[in-house]
This record gives sequence, structure tokens and C-alpha cells, in this order.
Amino acid sequence: MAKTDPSPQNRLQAELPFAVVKGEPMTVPPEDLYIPPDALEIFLDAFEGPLDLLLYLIKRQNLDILALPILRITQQYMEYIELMKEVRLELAAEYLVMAAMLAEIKSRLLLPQPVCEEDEEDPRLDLIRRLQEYERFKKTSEQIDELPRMHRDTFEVSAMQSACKEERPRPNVDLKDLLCAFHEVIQRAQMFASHLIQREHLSVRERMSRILGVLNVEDFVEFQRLFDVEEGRGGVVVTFLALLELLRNHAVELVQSKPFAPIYVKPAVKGPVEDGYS
Amino acid sequence: MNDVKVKRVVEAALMAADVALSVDRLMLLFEPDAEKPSRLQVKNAITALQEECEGKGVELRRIASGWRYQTRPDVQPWVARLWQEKPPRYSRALLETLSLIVYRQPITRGEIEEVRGVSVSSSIIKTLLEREWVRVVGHKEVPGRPALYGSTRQFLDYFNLKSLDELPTLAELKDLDLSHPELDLPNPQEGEKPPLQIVAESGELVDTGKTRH
Amino acid sequence: MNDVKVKRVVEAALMAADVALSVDRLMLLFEPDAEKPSRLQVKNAITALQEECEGKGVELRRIASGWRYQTRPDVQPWVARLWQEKPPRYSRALLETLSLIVYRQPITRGEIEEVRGVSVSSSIIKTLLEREWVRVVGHKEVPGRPALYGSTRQFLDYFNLKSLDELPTLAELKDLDLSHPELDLPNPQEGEKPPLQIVAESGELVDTGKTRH
Repeated sequence: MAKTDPSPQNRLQAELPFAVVKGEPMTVPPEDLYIPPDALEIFLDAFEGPLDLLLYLIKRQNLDILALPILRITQQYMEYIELMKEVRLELAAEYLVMAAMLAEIKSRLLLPQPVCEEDEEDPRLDLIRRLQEYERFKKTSEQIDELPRMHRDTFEVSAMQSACKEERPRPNVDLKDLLCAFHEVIQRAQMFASHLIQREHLSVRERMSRILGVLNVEDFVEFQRLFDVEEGRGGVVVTFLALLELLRNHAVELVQSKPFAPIYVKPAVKGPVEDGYS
Repeated sequence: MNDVKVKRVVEAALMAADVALSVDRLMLLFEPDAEKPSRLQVKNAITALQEECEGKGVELRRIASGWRYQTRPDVQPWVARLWQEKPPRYSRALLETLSLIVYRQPITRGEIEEVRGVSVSSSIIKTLLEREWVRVVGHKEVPGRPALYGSTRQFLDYFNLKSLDELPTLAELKDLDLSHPELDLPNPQEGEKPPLQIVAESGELVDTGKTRH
Repeated sequence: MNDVKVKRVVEAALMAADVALSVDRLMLLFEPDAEKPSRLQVKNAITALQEECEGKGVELRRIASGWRYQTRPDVQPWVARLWQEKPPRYSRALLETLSLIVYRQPITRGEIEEVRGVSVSSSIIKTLLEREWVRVVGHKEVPGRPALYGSTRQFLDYFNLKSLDELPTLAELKDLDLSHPELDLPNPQEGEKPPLQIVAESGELVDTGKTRH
């Protein structure tokens, strides 16, 4: 917010040496802005557009953006445009727009100034705003580039995991899914089914499994031991039905040495065994 | 290079590397430097770093190809949860096979195949046996003596059932499934929910019964 | 779970993970346990671990998405030698585009081009999107509904930042006061003096640099 008055000190500032080369103070910027055409390709890549080039030209003359000497900048700018047009026309288009703008500003500055219209904006103002705006982001992008960055300035730590028996999670099953699966497979089966309908007791089939399980371990079990009195009449009936079903399926055999002797249940005579995985 | 700096470099390198680093490899990190540390300095750094791991969640371990930081086995169960994937899902075929074993036990593989209309892969039976949800309860006395499968205690435990009676009957399943209303048998209680007691006490299911021999 | 164990688990997890872990994420590691540590315990563990890094080759840093162990910048030259390839360099065009998106988000490609004075190549936008440094946050309701770009957490993570507030402040604009004395320098070729009555309204252009939305 430096609203400076044109004071002698400020005038003086422009005369101060902007650099000291080998002990010699330099007050005049070197006139080395010309770049040979064959270097132009590299030169073009070095600039990010017309604003960047303008900034460069201004900096090279050690000028403040605010003190934009339109004529000098325009002349130099045009020299580059001429070179550019020959090499990369498509890129030059953006630069040409800028050249036109510079020329327009220049022409407006040359027009006589009507005294009354004090409000008219300086034609350079918009360009200066754009240059300043661009410069802010140019500077900021340089700062971002300098931020400590992964894989350039710092690396993430990655300790190995100690070898440890990995527990692979096993699938979870929802009971509903299981029931749905059953429902569907039965429905599918019904399409091929005969009309015979039979009622079966789930508990009988479970009991059949249980009896077979006991026989798997003991091989030879007294008939009575398979019944649990505590289950009551229902349980006894279920067990009996299960045994009958197993007999029918040739899964078990009943053995009785003589009348009224204890009855034994044993697995049916073993034939060749199928392991179930054939 | 002084010992402190050597130690800091060795530590950072071992921690950042994705592989174990040998002393030779660590020495190479200093190769272009004018003031290279000695091999002994690097080795000493490793020993010091190893001691610093005392009581920590990671340790500096020597394996065949060199040194590496790794998590200690006693914290590994927690660390492993970082990568825990969602458990996979069982196939439809497996669930159907399981449901048939549960509802139709004891049942042979051939009988399952007959209901499902397709063969049952060995891997499905194996998975169910490994999971201990089904077991071989006997063998059917028909040619080939095929194994008879039944459900297990573990199966009931997993699904939080006291007994198989708690499973709904097929008829009840039909009521639950609203997507196939046309298959419903005429039901006098249509529209009402069956009272809970009936579910528990009936424990029966209606099926086509075509699969028994 | 006692503090010592919590600290060891947190340490091992942070070291083993290849991404930053938030406190929430760390808490999840204990989720299935009967004796879960409190949030405070986990936070205290982090603070303690951070202190333990004092003087070491690695540090425990807070970045946008959580906590991360990483090597300290001063050992970088040696650690970088672990890898053959050099870190990628980004073009000025890319960095300028990135900084416009970061400081002026949400912003359209057209708006970026307006400030930069040149068109923004599609490959730059593509690279930024692929690196997940920027993302499309919406569309501007103007003809063509151009995409509006914004920065991401991954951008902050990559540049070691906790939040956008940690970014360098956008350089302030100089006051646009054209009655600057240097303009009065006699310029032999510049026939006339420009009218200098204009006093720009500084508030309009001077920006604190935090144009966040």
C-alpha cells in the first residue's frame, strides 16, 4: 500500500546501481535480450506464454511492473513474435494476441488526453493487473515446487511384517442365505419332480445322523442305549423311526443272538468304501 | 562421517527400503562421498540400532539377504488388521449343497446331485468338511458304499441354533419368500404370519420326496 | 490394554503401513478386542513415539490423512541412493496449473487459462488427475458446464502438508498506484505522459491469498 509521492528520493532510486559486476556498479541493464533464431525452440519452451515473456522482458530491464514502459516492451516483444512466427505458428497465436493488446495500449497512450475525463482508466492498468496476477502464481508454483515432497525429499517408512501364520478370513454365511439356497434348489427340483408328496420329519433325519455318528465310534451298540428316556415319548418315537429308516436304507443292521436276547445295532456290512470325493 | 550421522543414515535407509539391506549395500550409499564411513562404523550403527529396538513394536532383524526392520510377532495380530480383506463369499452351489445336507441328512453326494440337477464338486464337499459344518456319518449300503453326510454341532453353533428343529420348514420358507408367490400351496392362514409356536414344534418340512431310494 | 502395549502396536502399525494412518484408522485395529484402548491412549502413544524420534533418521509426521513415519530430509541424499530412478520433475506449466487449482479452487480450465495467458494442455490436467492431486469437484453452471477442479488430500500428503493453510501465502499484489514516480521518468520515445489521475481501488486486487471455498 505504498502510495508514494514523487519525491526526489524515489527518483534517485532509479539511478542506483542494480548490480555490481567485478566491483563495477552497473546502472544500465545489458542489452542482451536478443536470442538467435536457432535457439528459439529452447527459448519458447522456457516461457509459459505471453505473460511470462512480458515478465521476463520487464525483469531483464530491471523495471517494476508498475512502471511498464509500453513502447520499449512492445518493440522487444514484437521482435520475438517475428522470430516465433517462423518456427511455431500455433504457439505464436497466443503471443500475437498479446502483441495486439500492447499495440492498442500504445495507441491509446499516444492519443491526446481530454482534460475533463478524469475517470478514464489507464490503458495499461488491465495488463498490469494480469501481469501481477500471473506473477503471483508463477512465484507460488516455484514455492510449491520447493516444498519437501515424497520420494524426492522424504520417503515413507515401510517395515516388513514379521512372518506370522496368516489367518485367512473365512466366508460368513447368513442363515437367511442358506435358507434361500435351500428354497431355490427345492423349487428347481420340483420342476422335475413326480407328483408323490411325502411328509418327512426333519428331526428324524437329524436323529439318523446322530445314530450313525454313534455307530461310527462304537461299531456295536445296544439297541436300548440309543434311546434317551429323558426325551420323552416324542424322542423315543423319533429315534425308533430313525432306526427304521436307517434299516430301510441298509445303513444299519440289527443283531439278536436269540429270542429276547439284547438287540444290537451295528453298521451294515461294509462293502467297498467310496470316499465321497471320487 | 561421524558415528551419529552414519547411524541416522543407516536407520533411515533400512526403514525406507522395501527389501533387506546387506552391509555391502549400505556401504554403497556412501560410495560417492569424500568422507566415507568404515565398514565397522556401519556395523556398529546396526548394533546400536538393534539395541534401540528393545521393547519396541519393531525390531531390526538379520535375515539371509541382510538387515531389515520388521514388526514384532506379538503385535502382528493388530498390524495384520491393516490389510484385512473382507472375507470371501461362498458360492451358490456350496450353499445349496450345505442346505441339502442339513435338511436331508444323512444324504449321499449322489442324492445331492440328483436334487440339484448338477454334479457337486469335490472342493465343495472338502470345504464343508474343513469348516466342520458337515461330517461323514456313515456309508450307504448300496454299490460303492457312498458316504452319508450330516450336519455337525459346529454348524448349529455357527448359526446359533440349539437344534435343527429351529430351522424353518420348507413351507415356512415359501411364506418368507415373496418373490415366488405363484408356487405357494393354498394356505388357510394366507396373509397371516404363522404363530411362532408352530414353527418351533412342527419341525417338519414338506418336500417332493422324489430323491429317496 | 496397557499403555506400553498400545504404543508398541501403534508404532508397528505406523511403520508397517505404506500410507498415513489416522487416529480413527488406528482405533479400528483394536476394534475386535474386548479390551480396547481409549482414543486418548492412542493419541498419547503417538505423542510419545513422536518424541522418541528426536535426533533419529526418521520422524513421525502429521499430514492431511493422518500420521506417517518418514525419513528426515537431511538424510535424503543417502537414502535416495537406494533407488536407481530419479524422482520425477514437474514442468512449470504443470506446477502453475496446480497452484492455480490449489489457491483458486474451485476453478475451471478456462479460468486457469485466463490467468496464465496460454491454453492448458489436456495432458497436464490428465497427469494431475492421475496423480490424484486434483479432482473434479463439480461443474460450473455456464454454457458447456465446464468441470471445476479442486485439490485433494493426496496432494497435501504428497507435499507433506496437514492442510491448505500450511501452503505458502500467495504473494500479495502491489498496490496498483500508477502515480508511481518511476513512470514519470522522461522517456524520449514516449511522446506523451500518460494520464496519472487514476487511483486504483486497492481492495479490489489485494488478496490475502486464501481464496478457499
